[in-house]
Amino acid sequence: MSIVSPLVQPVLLIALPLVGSIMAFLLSSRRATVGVAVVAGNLGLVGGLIGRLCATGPWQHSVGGWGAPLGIDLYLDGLSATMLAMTALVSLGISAYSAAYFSATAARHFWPLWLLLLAAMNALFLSRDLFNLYVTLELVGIAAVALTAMRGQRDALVAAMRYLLTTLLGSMSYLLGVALLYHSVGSVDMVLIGETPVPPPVAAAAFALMAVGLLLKTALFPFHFWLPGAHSSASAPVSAALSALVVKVGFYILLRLWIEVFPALADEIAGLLGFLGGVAVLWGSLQAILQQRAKMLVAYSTVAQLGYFFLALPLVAAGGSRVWGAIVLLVLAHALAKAAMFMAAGNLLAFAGHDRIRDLDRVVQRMPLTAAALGLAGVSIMGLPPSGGFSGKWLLLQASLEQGNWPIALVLLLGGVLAAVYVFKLLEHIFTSGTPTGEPRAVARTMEWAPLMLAIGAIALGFLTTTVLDLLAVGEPFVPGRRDDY
Amino acid sequence: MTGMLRWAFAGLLALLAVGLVSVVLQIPEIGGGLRSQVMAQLPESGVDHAVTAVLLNFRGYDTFLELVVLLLALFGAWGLSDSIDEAQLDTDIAVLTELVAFLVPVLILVAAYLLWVGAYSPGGAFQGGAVLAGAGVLLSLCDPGWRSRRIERTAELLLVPGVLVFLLVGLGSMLLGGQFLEYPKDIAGSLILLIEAFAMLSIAVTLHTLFAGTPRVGGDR
Amino acid sequence: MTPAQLYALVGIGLFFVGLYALGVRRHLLPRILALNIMGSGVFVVLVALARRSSEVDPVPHAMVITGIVVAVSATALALRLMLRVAHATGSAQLTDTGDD
Amino acid sequence: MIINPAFSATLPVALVASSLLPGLIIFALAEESVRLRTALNLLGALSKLLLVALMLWGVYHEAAFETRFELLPGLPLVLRADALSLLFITLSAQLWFLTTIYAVGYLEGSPHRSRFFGFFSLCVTATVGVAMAGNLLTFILFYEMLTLSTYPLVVHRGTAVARRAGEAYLLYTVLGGVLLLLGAVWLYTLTGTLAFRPQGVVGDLDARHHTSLIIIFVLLIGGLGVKAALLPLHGWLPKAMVAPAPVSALLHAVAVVKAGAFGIVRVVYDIFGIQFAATLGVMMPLAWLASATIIYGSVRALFQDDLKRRLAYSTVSQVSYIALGVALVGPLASVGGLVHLVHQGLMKITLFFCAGNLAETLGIHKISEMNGVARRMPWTMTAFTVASLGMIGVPPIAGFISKWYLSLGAMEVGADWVLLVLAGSSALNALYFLPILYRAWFLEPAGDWPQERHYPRAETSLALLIPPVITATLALAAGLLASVPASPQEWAKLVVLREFLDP
Amino acid sequence: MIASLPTFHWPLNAVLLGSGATAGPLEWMLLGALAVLWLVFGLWLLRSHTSARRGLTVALHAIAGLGLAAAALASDAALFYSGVTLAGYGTVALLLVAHGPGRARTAAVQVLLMVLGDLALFEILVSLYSQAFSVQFGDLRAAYAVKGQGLSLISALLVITAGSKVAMLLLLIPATDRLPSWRPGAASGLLCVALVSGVLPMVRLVDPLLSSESARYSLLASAAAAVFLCLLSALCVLGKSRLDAAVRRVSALASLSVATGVRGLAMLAVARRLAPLSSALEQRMLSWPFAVAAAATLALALVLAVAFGGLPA
Repeated sequence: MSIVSPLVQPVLLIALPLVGSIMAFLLSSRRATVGVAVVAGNLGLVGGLIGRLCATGPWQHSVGGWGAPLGIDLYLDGLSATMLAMTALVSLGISAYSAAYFSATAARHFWPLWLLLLAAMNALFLSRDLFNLYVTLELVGIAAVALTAMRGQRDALVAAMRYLLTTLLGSMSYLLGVALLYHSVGSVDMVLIGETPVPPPVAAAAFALMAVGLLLKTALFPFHFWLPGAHSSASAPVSAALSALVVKVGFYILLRLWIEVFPALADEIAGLLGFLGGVAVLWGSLQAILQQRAKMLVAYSTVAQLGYFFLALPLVAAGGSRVWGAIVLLVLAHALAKAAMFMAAGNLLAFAGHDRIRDLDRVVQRMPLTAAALGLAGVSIMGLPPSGGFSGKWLLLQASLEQGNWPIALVLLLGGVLAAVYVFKLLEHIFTSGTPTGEPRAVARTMEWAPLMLAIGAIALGFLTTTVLDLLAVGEPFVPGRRDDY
Repeated sequence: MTGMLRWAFAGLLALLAVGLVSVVLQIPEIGGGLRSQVMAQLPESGVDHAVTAVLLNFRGYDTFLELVVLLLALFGAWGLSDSIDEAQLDTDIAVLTELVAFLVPVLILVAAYLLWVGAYSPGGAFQGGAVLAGAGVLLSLCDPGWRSRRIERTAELLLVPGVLVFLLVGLGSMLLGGQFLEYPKDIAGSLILLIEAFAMLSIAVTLHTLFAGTPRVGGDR
Repeated sequence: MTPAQLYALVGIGLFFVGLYALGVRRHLLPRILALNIMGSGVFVVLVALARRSSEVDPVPHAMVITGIVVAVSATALALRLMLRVAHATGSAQLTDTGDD
Repeated sequence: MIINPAFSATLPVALVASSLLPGLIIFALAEESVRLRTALNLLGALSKLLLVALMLWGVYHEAAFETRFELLPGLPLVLRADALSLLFITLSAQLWFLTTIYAVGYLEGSPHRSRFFGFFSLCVTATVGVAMAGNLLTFILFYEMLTLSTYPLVVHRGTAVARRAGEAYLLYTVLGGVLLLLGAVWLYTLTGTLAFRPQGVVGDLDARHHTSLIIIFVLLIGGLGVKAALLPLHGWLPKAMVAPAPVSALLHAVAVVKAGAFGIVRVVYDIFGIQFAATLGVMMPLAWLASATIIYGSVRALFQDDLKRRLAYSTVSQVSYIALGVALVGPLASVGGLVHLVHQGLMKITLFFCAGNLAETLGIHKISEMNGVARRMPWTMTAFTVASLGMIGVPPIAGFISKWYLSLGAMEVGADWVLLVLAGSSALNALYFLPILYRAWFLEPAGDWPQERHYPRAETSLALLIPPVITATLALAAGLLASVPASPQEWAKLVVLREFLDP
Repeated sequence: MIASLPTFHWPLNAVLLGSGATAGPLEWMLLGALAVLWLVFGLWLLRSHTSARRGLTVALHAIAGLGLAAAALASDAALFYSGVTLAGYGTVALLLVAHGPGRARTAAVQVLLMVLGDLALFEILVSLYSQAFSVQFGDLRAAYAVKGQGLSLISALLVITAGSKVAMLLLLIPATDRLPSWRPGAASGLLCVALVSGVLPMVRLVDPLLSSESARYSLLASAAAAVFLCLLSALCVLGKSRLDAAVRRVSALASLSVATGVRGLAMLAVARRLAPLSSALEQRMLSWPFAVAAAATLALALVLAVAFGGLPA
């Protein structure tokens, strides 16, 4: 640890955005500048951390110097580093976009909340303490709701309200689970709990409560009811953040619980979750195909894509860390691609003043960059090569065939086809020849480049697959029971 | 939801409840959880009251984030603040005015006491802050002048110190070679008091702003 | 069954009462309150079980205090949001029922 | 032969880049900058030709060109140049060059040209990638890239018809892609490799896998058959003819259809190994399917009055010659199939160029409008005549060589019924091509043309006239000089030699 | 002295499937005959109609002539087949130019016959090649000797080839009174085609002297086939009303033309067969007058054919 500069500290991932948010709150101008600078700094930090991680392996920070079980441990391994990197990258794109997107008044409200959300997510990915995770979950949830409601339109407010009720309900259920666990183990540190024997019924109940809570936040079918409304009615960058990052948070915790705390239990419900995931893929895709508004389509596509993460769970028991790797790949690919898609859709909306797919002909072909972003992001969503989406799907398909699990394989493929249908339902309007009508509003260049860059990232991920998998393997996050290596 | 469904829902929940109850009864006895460790480390913590020690030292990180949540809620409310017309209150009620004139100083005293006593027995920043906020709410209810821009501008400056001081202390302790929020043993107590003091102020102002008034803060001058 | 456990059961009861109300009520204010009740239930469970043995475990108390602050903040935002919804839609209810 | 390894590793990449980079730059160009765009296009095309020549020379002397990049764990992205891939690359490189010239002339002054040429270059990039793919993963990667980069060209006109055609194209190709993906992954789970190797990679699997291997074969061929327009999967091809003429040329001769056929060859030769595939008993059904497609396509073509539509159905028929040649397990038949890969390309691109010329210059789209058109456009119609006679199999035009070897191959393996199929299709070809020639040459023009445009220098603009003349000449040369070294025929023989006779 | 005519051999390895051309006495004579007929054809074409399409006419005439020459000289199947098809398509095209659209149906049937013949020929060559693995006529002939004994498929195909080509010629007859004045030229053109692509294959493949049983039988059979095909074609071309008339002419002309072919070829055959016996004999036999006589017979046969065929019904 001595070899790396002391400046590269995980805590700074929380401190920096927090300070930035407070500055954005107190400043009377230049909020965007501060915001972008802070997010860029955040990305730099994450880069440094990853470098250190690869150099010195996984790495722990006991806040207050007490250490578990008394204190709280921050823990950084390949998995958390990957999630942090994802957050940093996507949020940089979103920030660049937002800098041009928001009016001065809206920016006043946006930046503090947004930077705080970033801090919260960083804190969450670093934490290994179940109760601390509850606090960070609440932070993320409240920030997300506030950002959704910020737009102030009727639909946004209603959606935000439903979102808030749902996420609070989820937190309560999660917290009750934590309570049961604490009182039967005497610690809220994941690892300790994982190592301590818990009476099966208690463990089951606790896991069920926590899982339900997290699934509510992750909007797995049939808990997706709140998602399309919220994600489609929020303002574009917020939608991007919600769809790309916020929903992943719950899944990340679930994943950690799965591996660290309840491996045995989890494999028993894997079948159920896999089934729900499959339904989510098909149902979400069909809904997306039926939508008439671009943002709604993209939102339902999120429902479908989230399904993939769960669809693959039945494979992990036998497939082990390779399947986990594939799932995380899909998470990353979806984050990049979906953020790009929502921002591109936002451009259409800003450009045309509406996002009715039917009438988009005259719009898209005059925004080549946005069109390109849509296209490239679509490639990854459809799971066509080369893209992160493809790599993930390939690995999953491989695992499912090796295990002879045909239903999963078929859902994977079918989902790809349906995705192609709804993606091209949007894309085919790029090529229709229409004469410009009405007076379109100009869209800032950064608002066109930001999504394009993220989309390119989603494609590039296809070429970085092995790199990502290697990073992910640092500290063997997917092997329960390894702990002694830091 | 129709009646039928309600009954079904209720029945389902009842079932779940029973199941959960049976689970709770099966939770093993683990001898006071972390009490022994807390007690063992209490002398190191800089305060004498276990809860406060946990709150501000052992799990200080949670408390730090808790302050952030408060701040966040404020930001959120602030983002929603435009165009809600405040209820016009009838403020010239003699009794109320008298009562407030009597209560507010008392409340402030109580708050200060709570903050101080937190180190030895139940109490602390949040309790103090809540009381303080209550005082503020009372004032704003009956004294329109209380909600003048001037006061709000000062209030706004009091929103952030709670978090900032906490953060600075934490980072400072890292500069001194420790971990985040690892107070140097000898000055731990005073640091905690410092943190709590600012926390209390911020909590009070935040709660007050959240519940009693539309925050018109944040650089829109 | 010890008194502590009894309290815990009460907590569970609160949790589910809250959940029922959340599911059944349409108006937002009761729903927000319902969430608070659920929260209180959880807190009761936390604190009650901390008292099972003779000496008290302080950590849950700290957690509860933190939890309360979080809950308070969330409630504050929820109420604020409710006002806006009521202001925008003219009724403090969610237009279309989709949840639970 | 010894060559510098660094060089041998960079050459394939350079080959891909030579069309990729211009394409990407062109996307960024403004609509007006015609000069720069054209320059970039031609630059890319020429450099590609040079590189191909270099590679031909190298491979002919048994040099290896290979580039690897770890794409998925254990599954690298491999670009390799062997005899077979060069057969395809050479064709597409040449035809791309000509098609570019043609397209520049054809699209003069029409909207969205930067977009068009951008995707145009991507399309060829994908084709080169398909040709050089060293394993099935790489193949799939570029195969899908081909789908995506062709779609914008198919719907380029942006009309409702074009959009429907695009939808049909996507529907078929995406489903095909799914089959291909499933087959590939399944294969990988069985063999642990997807590399293309002579005599295949699945031969040593034990017998209990054979049923799954058969299913995999069906999946793969199904996926490839979509682009190769095998019988039940051909529906998109005639619809797609709404696209501009250069695109049809790409679809039918340079890229798409060829990629499918080429893929079939690869799968049969280098995944299953032709002998093993024969022992699996999957080749005869393939041969029947191909034959059915040959006859069906020709019969459908008979009844089309729309010129491009007739040509499209003729493609459906002609491309299956390639599959047929491969499916009749035997060296001579394989030579026939492989050489037809090139010959069909040369002849069919000529036909589409000419059809485009008629449409551009005289506004002629239907055969019934072609009376006496040869008097107005003798050069175009001469090229057309040569190509269509070649399609019929009239020597000394290229088509004859293909049919010659196919028939020989059929006799060699004792599948005499194939002779009937070939004879029948030749007769049908004559039936639907000769009337066109008759109208064009021997009938009096009926009044003036639908929309005639006059060009100062020749019967039509030179950019439109020269490419078909060249391709027609090439088609003639490929037949007449079939036995000169490195002619398509000789090269195909080389491929077959390495496939059948190498250990 | 025809025998003293030099024998050339041009190897054309790069061309087609590695071919070559040989010009020996037989070829020279054949060329001579063809040249005469082709010239007649050409003159007739030029004289016979408007100069509007003269360029096209000349071009086609040259191409088809080239084809004839190639076919006559070819020492391998591929080149031969190329020549045959070129000549065939060229001639039909020329006739179309000459007749104009009015003869579309006749032309169509002729084309059908031609394609049929070409296909049959193609199959013959392919199947022989798959036996001999060489395109040289020498090897193919050997292969035929093996494969083509008795009533084999190949013989049948050979018959069809010859028959269809001859039928193209005969087809002129029933159609004659629709093209009154151009008959001789048209006939001469098609006669070339019939000779080269119908009869020459037999000469090349079966037996240069047409001496063997099978050769003679197949020649007769092809004559029959020609008549049959011709009737068939007549059905396509003519209305029922004039069918019997047509049939009559067809039969007349069929026999006649067959006789023509046989006679001419017989001449050549005799010449060739006796050649090796003794040079002296050969010099006498293959003397100019004899050769002239042969050519004259051909010409006579042509004239007769044309004349009789031309009689109105």
